[in-house]
Amino acid sequence: MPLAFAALCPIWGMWRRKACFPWSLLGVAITSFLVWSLIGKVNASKVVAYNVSGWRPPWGIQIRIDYMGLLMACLITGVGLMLLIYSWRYIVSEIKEERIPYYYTLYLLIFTAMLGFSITSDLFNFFVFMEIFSITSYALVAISGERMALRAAFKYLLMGAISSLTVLFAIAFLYSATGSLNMLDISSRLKSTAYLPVASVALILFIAAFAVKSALFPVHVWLPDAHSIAPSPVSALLSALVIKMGVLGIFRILFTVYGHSFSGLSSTWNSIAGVVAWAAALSIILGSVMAIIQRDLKIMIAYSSVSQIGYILLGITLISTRGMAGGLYNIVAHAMGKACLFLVAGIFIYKHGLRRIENLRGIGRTMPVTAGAFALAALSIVGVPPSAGFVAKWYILWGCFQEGQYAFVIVVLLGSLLSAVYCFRVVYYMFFTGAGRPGVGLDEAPFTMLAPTAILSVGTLFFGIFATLLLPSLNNAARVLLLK
Amino acid sequence: MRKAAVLGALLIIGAMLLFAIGKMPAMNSRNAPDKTHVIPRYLEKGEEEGGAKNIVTGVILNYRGYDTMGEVTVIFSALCAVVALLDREKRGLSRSSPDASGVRSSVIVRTVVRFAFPVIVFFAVAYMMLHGEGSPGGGFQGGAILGASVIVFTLAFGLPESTRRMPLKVRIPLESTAIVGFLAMGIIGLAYGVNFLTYLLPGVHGAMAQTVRNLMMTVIEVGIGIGGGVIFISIVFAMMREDKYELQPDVPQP
Amino acid sequence: MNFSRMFHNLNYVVSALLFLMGLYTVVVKPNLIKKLIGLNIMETSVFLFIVSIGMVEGGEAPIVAEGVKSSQMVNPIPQALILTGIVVAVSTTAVALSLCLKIHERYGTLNAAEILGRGEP
Amino acid sequence: MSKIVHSVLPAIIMAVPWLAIPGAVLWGKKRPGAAKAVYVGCTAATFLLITTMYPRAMDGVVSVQHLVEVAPGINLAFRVDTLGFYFAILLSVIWLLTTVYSLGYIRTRETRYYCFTAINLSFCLGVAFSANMFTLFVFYELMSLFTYPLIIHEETEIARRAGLKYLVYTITAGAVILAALIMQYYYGGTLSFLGHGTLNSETISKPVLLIIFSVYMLGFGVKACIMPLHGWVPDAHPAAPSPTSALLSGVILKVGAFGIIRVLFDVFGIKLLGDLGVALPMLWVASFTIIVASLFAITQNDLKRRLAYSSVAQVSYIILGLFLLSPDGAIGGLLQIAHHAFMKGTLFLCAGIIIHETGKRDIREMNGIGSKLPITMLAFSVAALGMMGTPLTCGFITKWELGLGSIQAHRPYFIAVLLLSALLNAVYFLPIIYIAFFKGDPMDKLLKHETSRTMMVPVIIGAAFVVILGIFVTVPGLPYSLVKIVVKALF
Repeated sequence: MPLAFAALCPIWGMWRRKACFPWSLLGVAITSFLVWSLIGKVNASKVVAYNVSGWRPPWGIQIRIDYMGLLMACLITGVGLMLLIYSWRYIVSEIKEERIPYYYTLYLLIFTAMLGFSITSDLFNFFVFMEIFSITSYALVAISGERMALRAAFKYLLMGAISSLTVLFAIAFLYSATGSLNMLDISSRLKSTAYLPVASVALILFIAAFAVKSALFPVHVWLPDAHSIAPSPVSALLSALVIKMGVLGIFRILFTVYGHSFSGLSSTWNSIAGVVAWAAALSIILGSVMAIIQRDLKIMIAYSSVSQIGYILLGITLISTRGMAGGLYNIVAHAMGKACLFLVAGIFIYKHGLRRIENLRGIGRTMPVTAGAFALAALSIVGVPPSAGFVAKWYILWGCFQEGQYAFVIVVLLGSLLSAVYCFRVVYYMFFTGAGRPGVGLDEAPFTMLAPTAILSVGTLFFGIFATLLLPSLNNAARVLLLK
Repeated sequence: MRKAAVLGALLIIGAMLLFAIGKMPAMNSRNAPDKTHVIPRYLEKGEEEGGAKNIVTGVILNYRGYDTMGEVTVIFSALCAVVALLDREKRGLSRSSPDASGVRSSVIVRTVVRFAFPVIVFFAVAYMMLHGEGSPGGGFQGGAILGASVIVFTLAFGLPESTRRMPLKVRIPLESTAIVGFLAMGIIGLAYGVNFLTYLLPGVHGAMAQTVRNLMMTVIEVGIGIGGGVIFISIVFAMMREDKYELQPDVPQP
Repeated sequence: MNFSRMFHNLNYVVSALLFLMGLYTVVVKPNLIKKLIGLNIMETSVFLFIVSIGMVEGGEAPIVAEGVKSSQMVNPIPQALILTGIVVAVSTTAVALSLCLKIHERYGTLNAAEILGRGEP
Repeated sequence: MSKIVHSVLPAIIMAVPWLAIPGAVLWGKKRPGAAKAVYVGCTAATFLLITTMYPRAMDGVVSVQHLVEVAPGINLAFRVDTLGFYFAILLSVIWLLTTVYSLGYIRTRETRYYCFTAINLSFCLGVAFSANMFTLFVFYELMSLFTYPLIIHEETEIARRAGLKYLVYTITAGAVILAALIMQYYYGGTLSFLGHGTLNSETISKPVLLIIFSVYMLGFGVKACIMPLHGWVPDAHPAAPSPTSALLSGVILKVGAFGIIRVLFDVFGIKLLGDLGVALPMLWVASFTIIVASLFAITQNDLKRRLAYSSVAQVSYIILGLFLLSPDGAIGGLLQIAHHAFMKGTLFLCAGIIIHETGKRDIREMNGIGSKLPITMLAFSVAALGMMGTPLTCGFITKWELGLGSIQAHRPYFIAVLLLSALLNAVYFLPIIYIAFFKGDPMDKLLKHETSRTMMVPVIIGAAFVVILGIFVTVPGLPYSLVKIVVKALF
């Protein structure tokens, strides 16, 4: 159990100093190592719990690492480490020098907050961590000080703050109905509560609020601005991890707090899950369509996130074991693939200042590794076998069949066709147009930028072929959650 | 049109909220779930377990200490965010003009502030922070008052004067005292083999244990107070600096 | 809807109305500062709501003292929560205000419509 | 049942073509000779390695190799039965011919061409070796995607258009196959090939089976260019460089047909298909394709477009033969895979030589070309005669078996389709031969010269095969013997 805390402990210590690169790298690396050392423990005992301050829940706050939390934590540490290494050389080019220490500080804070968010089992603690990563991400979006960045950050801040307050409001409702803040305790008390209407309104508020955070279709408007204008490692961080926190929020509320089959709430629950599923389906289609019509590479990638989040939420809200496993798997696939895409976009900006897709003509010849990484990650986003994205889609489709939701089958397939269109367009410009400029040899990015990009893209392939590493656990987790 | 749409949406949300409120437990009721579930233990054993007469303090620092740690992190993040956006003032004094607004506050204001300032600080530190465990108050409240005192001072005497009195190299270490305090106390417990943020040392019992706990909690309270206060001050300084920067218009005003 | 219950729960109703007012302000007002004020109204309404939850009839402050029985004390948890909540609100406001400062410096205006209009450099 | 042995050979064979990539990338610019040597060497090595599996295939032994479990119940695995071997050996031969040919033909962007051709060989072999529908789908999709760079090799506007069309068709088809795959797995519970159908008509309702079947046909039909889905073929073939056209026509279209074969034999099984009553509609669709595509071919004046439409028609012979659901029909259909590959491969390679040497693509401009390129045009004529079904060529054997099959299936009226098709073939091939040899005003009589030897040899070998397969039909080791074993196991 102390390990669970130890996972957090060093980070707290890290960021108070002047956070220069090696220091934060050390912090993130130690944390990552500790988190990974937990994997075996969680596998052995399903859940690792740790009572902060030594009080048992519901009196104290409990840290509770279940499969979902562990998955997110591993993802955060893994991808976070890569992005940090990438930042080292990149960030110098987009941020004023005196702000760089604050960049690293904010980076560590957001990293910490996401970790805390994924492993806490206390609702209010959940809110506090959510606020930390929200505030830091507003700042990270605006950190370059560009006009557009400020505007995007403000928009993001307004929507984010409203959603945070809604979460707080919902927590208050739940607290008044149950008198507890611990998720599991609330869950057990909700079963016998006399205040079901209050709880169901709270559920609606929760879902609406987290839908904003995860950029679900009608409330995704902040995402394309914020994700495309931020410095590239930040875009990658936001797209790969921060919006997943919204997904995690929806997941926690739907499953950990409210549970699948409450007698009194099941109709509300089901209709809300249905609404989320349809919103997710719309996200898939509209996100892809919007991505297709973009000319700016980063905005395109950002819209692609909207559609990919749709896949994840669709999978989760299908209420079938396979679909949920697929949704969870897409979290992994999308985190790695999308981080890689943004990093590649960052490399283009860093080396050539290129943002527009048409300007990437023939870049595959001078930067084969970068462009190759993009192609590989794009294949995963599209869902071509054998990539991680394919496994995810396979399971989501399977879930659709399990539940007899044939409309969603079409949505998923159509979505992957549309994503093929926008991904392929970029690959086409990179590799198959523009005669090789004579005399131009290889012109790659620095190693510290190239390596994380390449690792992430190979990761998408690795998790496509060796999906058995994760899938049985995910299937188990899904089964446990749905049979409850 | 737009307003109408917004109003319509608000009406729906409002109806939903009112519906929920209509079904909520009656206010002031002693039988509402929140008064019967977790609370009795806090209220009955709060002093003994939580280590503070003021049970709110006990809850904040002890039962829900982890939250509070998150909370100091939030405000630290805010500081980082603000200075990352606004560019922190440079070390030392670079500005020649004593008061950019060109208007000095009146003698009365300055005299009053000069007298009131130490009193406010004393109130903040001695009463709010150190005494927080037994009466209304606590670290954050003390920190807020502390910050306010310096802000008042700044308003009266100008930013350069304040930054001279509280230079950056003093503030930077102080800003992190809150978190450091928490961490240090937490790790002490951890090192002795109990859970993080447990203010008890194994092998120490009875009155001695109470003393140890009170000591540790006081350290945290003061840490939060000073840290929080200084963070407020730094945020305000950063913003004021920016204000002045803006008065030299390099951007055409509309 | 049970109006007498609602009247009894007047604090809740008021906080819900404040919440909506704040939301309206945030969405409709063009001025960024006014939007922030709306946000703060929302925040305050939620705090009012949470503190009201903890209230009991004839309650005392939850401080252990002579002559105060534990059953008479109000619920301390909401108070602890809003303490945190206030800090969070302050932090958000601080960040938002500094964003406003930068926006004003860069765009020369705080009017949302104008800022959107000048989006493209 | 057949014996089963474990063997890593398929995996090794698949790995061999990849060895060409470092050679091509490292030496592509500086030492083109070395790059070419590595490239051809790898292809030849692949071919030789496949031949070592011949004894097993003849004994009906199945080699199995499990690679990796992607997800519970879903494996990447290899399983080489006689059918897989037949397909693999065929495609490696065709590949070897076009590889040698391409050394002389491809003059630009060699590195990319070599790399992607080699990778495609590997993926095609993967399709042939796959042990279950999932593996087949994975390699099928990869092959489809990696064919794209070959099609747009020239990077002209036409090639890009064709490439785009190809991609749209093929990716959509991929999604459709995926849907079918999921349905099969969800309803049938397994994706493995066991030598007989795995879908069970007792547990799965008939409409569901019908849906699965038609979705599969829609998906694979794009690659196998069944008529309404053939749209990409006439654009892609002319746009691609000729060795690629030969590959497309000779192998890659067959991969689609191979998918259909697997669906037919290993997913549904002959009996179940017979019960479902889908054979007859498929026969009509195939017949329709044969006739209409031949008519289209007549109207084309671009040589390669005409050949492409001819391919559309000829691939449907395979479908026709298979869905007769009779042993002789199946023999005919499976033989057609090999026979058409040699015939059409030769034709496209000849067309490549014509384009390469004279720059002419329009048939009407080819007056007297036979006197300029006598050997090429001779080979062309042999292959064309084969297409018409002239006796002593392999085309005749196919048509003969198909005819037997339709009688066996009590559907003799499909013989009429075959005859009509032969007639149409004659209508669109004979004029070319006529124009080439007998139409007066031979151009550039003095400049009688053939092309380089690397391009000549594959063409001659191909033409020789057309005749050999037509005469020495039953020699062991040639397609007929292999097909016989396959069909015997099935019926």
